[in-house]
Amino acid sequence: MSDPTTSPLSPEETPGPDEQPPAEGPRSEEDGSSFDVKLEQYAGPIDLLLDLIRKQKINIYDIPIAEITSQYLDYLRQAKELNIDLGGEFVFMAATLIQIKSKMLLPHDPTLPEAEQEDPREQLVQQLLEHEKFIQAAQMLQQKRLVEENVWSNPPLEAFLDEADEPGLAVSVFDLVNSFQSVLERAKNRPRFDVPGGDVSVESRIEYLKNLLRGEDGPVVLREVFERQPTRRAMIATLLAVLEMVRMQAIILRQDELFGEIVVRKHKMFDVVFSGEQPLLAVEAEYSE
Amino acid sequence: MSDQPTLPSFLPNETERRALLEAIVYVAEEPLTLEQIASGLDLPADVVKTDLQALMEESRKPERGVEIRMVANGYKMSTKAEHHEAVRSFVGTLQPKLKLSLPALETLSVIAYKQPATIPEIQAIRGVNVTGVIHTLLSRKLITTAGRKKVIGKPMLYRTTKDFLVQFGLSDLSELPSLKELEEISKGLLGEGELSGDDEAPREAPGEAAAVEDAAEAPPEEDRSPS
Amino acid sequence: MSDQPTLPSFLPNETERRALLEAIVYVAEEPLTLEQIASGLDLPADVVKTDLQALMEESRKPERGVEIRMVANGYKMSTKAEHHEAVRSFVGTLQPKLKLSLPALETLSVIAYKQPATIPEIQAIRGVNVTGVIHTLLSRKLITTAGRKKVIGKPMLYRTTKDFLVQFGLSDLSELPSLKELEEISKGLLGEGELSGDDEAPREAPGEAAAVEDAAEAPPEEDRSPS
Repeated sequence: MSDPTTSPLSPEETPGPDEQPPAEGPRSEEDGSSFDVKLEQYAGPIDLLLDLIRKQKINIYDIPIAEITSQYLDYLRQAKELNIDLGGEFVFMAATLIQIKSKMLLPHDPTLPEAEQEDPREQLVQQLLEHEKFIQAAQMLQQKRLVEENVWSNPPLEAFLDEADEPGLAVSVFDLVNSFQSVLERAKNRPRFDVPGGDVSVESRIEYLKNLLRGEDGPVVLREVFERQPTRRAMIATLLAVLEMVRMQAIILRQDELFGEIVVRKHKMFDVVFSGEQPLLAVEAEYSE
Repeated sequence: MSDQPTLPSFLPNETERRALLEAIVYVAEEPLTLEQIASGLDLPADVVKTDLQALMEESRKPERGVEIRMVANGYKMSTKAEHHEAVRSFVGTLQPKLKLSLPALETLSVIAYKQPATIPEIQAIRGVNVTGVIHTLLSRKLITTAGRKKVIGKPMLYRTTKDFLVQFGLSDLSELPSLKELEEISKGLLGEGELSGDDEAPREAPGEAAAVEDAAEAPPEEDRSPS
Repeated sequence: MSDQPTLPSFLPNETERRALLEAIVYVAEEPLTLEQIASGLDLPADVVKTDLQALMEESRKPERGVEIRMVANGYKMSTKAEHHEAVRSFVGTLQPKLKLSLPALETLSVIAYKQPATIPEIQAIRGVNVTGVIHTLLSRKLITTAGRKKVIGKPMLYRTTKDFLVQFGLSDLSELPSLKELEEISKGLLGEGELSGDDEAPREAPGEAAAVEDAAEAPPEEDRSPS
């Protein structure tokens, strides 16, 4: 518990309402707070604050708010110089810190006894502690998970199931709404593929094959897929798309006999590969001239 | 004493060796041959053979339900023949998880969100024939008929059932996430995901303090433009 | 003698019972609860429980490589973590288990302790946008929706799933340290030990999710989030 009036800051340094981060450079002369913030990535502003507190072994119940604020702003400035995109939450926290810092400069209410004086830092401290609890919880979960990653089960259940049991995906509400969304998306995109000589980028062909195979449990004859392409360009793009999807482990090619039909079917990773938009974006970037 | 081949340091004694062998035979999909095991563990074949022999004998005891046997010249774990019937009937008592093929799931999702809906309406969205799938869903009591639509041809309407709610753990249909909610959640995926980055949603640069208010409304990263 | 429940004829004694139990746990893909086993085999639950206890103890011995454990309130067979290196070289066909990022783990732990929880509540604690992580957790089936909170906007509630327990090897939520314990750890790490604010309300243990009605614990920044 420190007395807020002992703050080393003089009133002139009180930040104004639309204060930019203080103009002095990272190496602040005055309070010698040359603490070097390594430019680590933080998930959020609270993680950054906790890291500052931890590294300097600061007692969370007595945070030197002026010092921490300037270190915090330093971090923001360095991030900006390095073009690291921090979120709005970081800016919001900066404002909060500056506000606390200025509140610390206000004189005590003389009508209140010492014990009832409000510490402007109180709420921040509670927030930091609340967050820290879940960092601890997460680390504990991670340990549990590490153990679990190292054990294996191999249940031979299938041998005991009735033949009649249909295979399929175990589904949840999330699968339901997710699949509705993809149905709608496909409906929206459908006409695009009928335009002859239209969109023949590799990316669009991957999208086409993805949609073609998604509703298909069995194998599809590759030749027929090619035959459906309206132009040579589209065929070439489709071939590249097939190769790309093999590489992505989204599909498997199979040829049962020499010179036989090549069939394409979903890899077991199909849904995983297409669960995000990343692969397509990456492919698009690679192939676009 | 001294003419023993050097054993890997993680395998100091027989107890550990046997535990390890049991784990390996358990985990392997196919019968493992003596050579596979010995070379995989970098252990002398005769040592492994003796250990496996002991494990097999041990597992044959009547109080054990899982045994290690020689199958096709390899070692394999399995239940004992005398328990097969009991195991099979036990497995039959287990409530199977709701499993659906992808076409069935998609059709069900369309009905869940568009109900009551007719087959032509569902087909218009799915883009494929759905009559077969409708029958599956009807027979699994996930959907039911809901009268006829008052348009030409009077097509049947379909809606989801109470069983549907139970299976998906919903107390009523309003508990289904809306598409808008799903979109909000998937938007964040562009910045996250185990495929590339490790962080949360895309955000504005610091300094744009004015943007704090609508941080959550930030537009998603460039949509994939149709080229 | 005669007041015994009729045991199935194929199960005359303890030895055979234990063998059968081992076979069943071996075969099942999901952790089997005591109730599932007892009712599936038509045996008294206490008898089954004692038998399983004995099997678990037996399987923990160092000479065994496959053990029976309590996971997600059920009995499950798996290899032991100490054999992972050797086992891994024999399970090349098995898919490696997906990793979770630390932000995902933190969000997951907030949900585990505060469930059922809404996204704004989670964000208030995490201090960052969590929608992307929520998507990841939903698609990995570690969390699921749990109805809607009865406040303005009717936001979706989220809770952890059985898969969560399975994937983290937890027998149930109470196996997690209480929030109180976590708080002590945090205070020890960050403070010099002394508590300043004593207005700290005792928090619920994980799983005791009575808090749906009160948002009192959410810090006030909540109202900066739009919508």
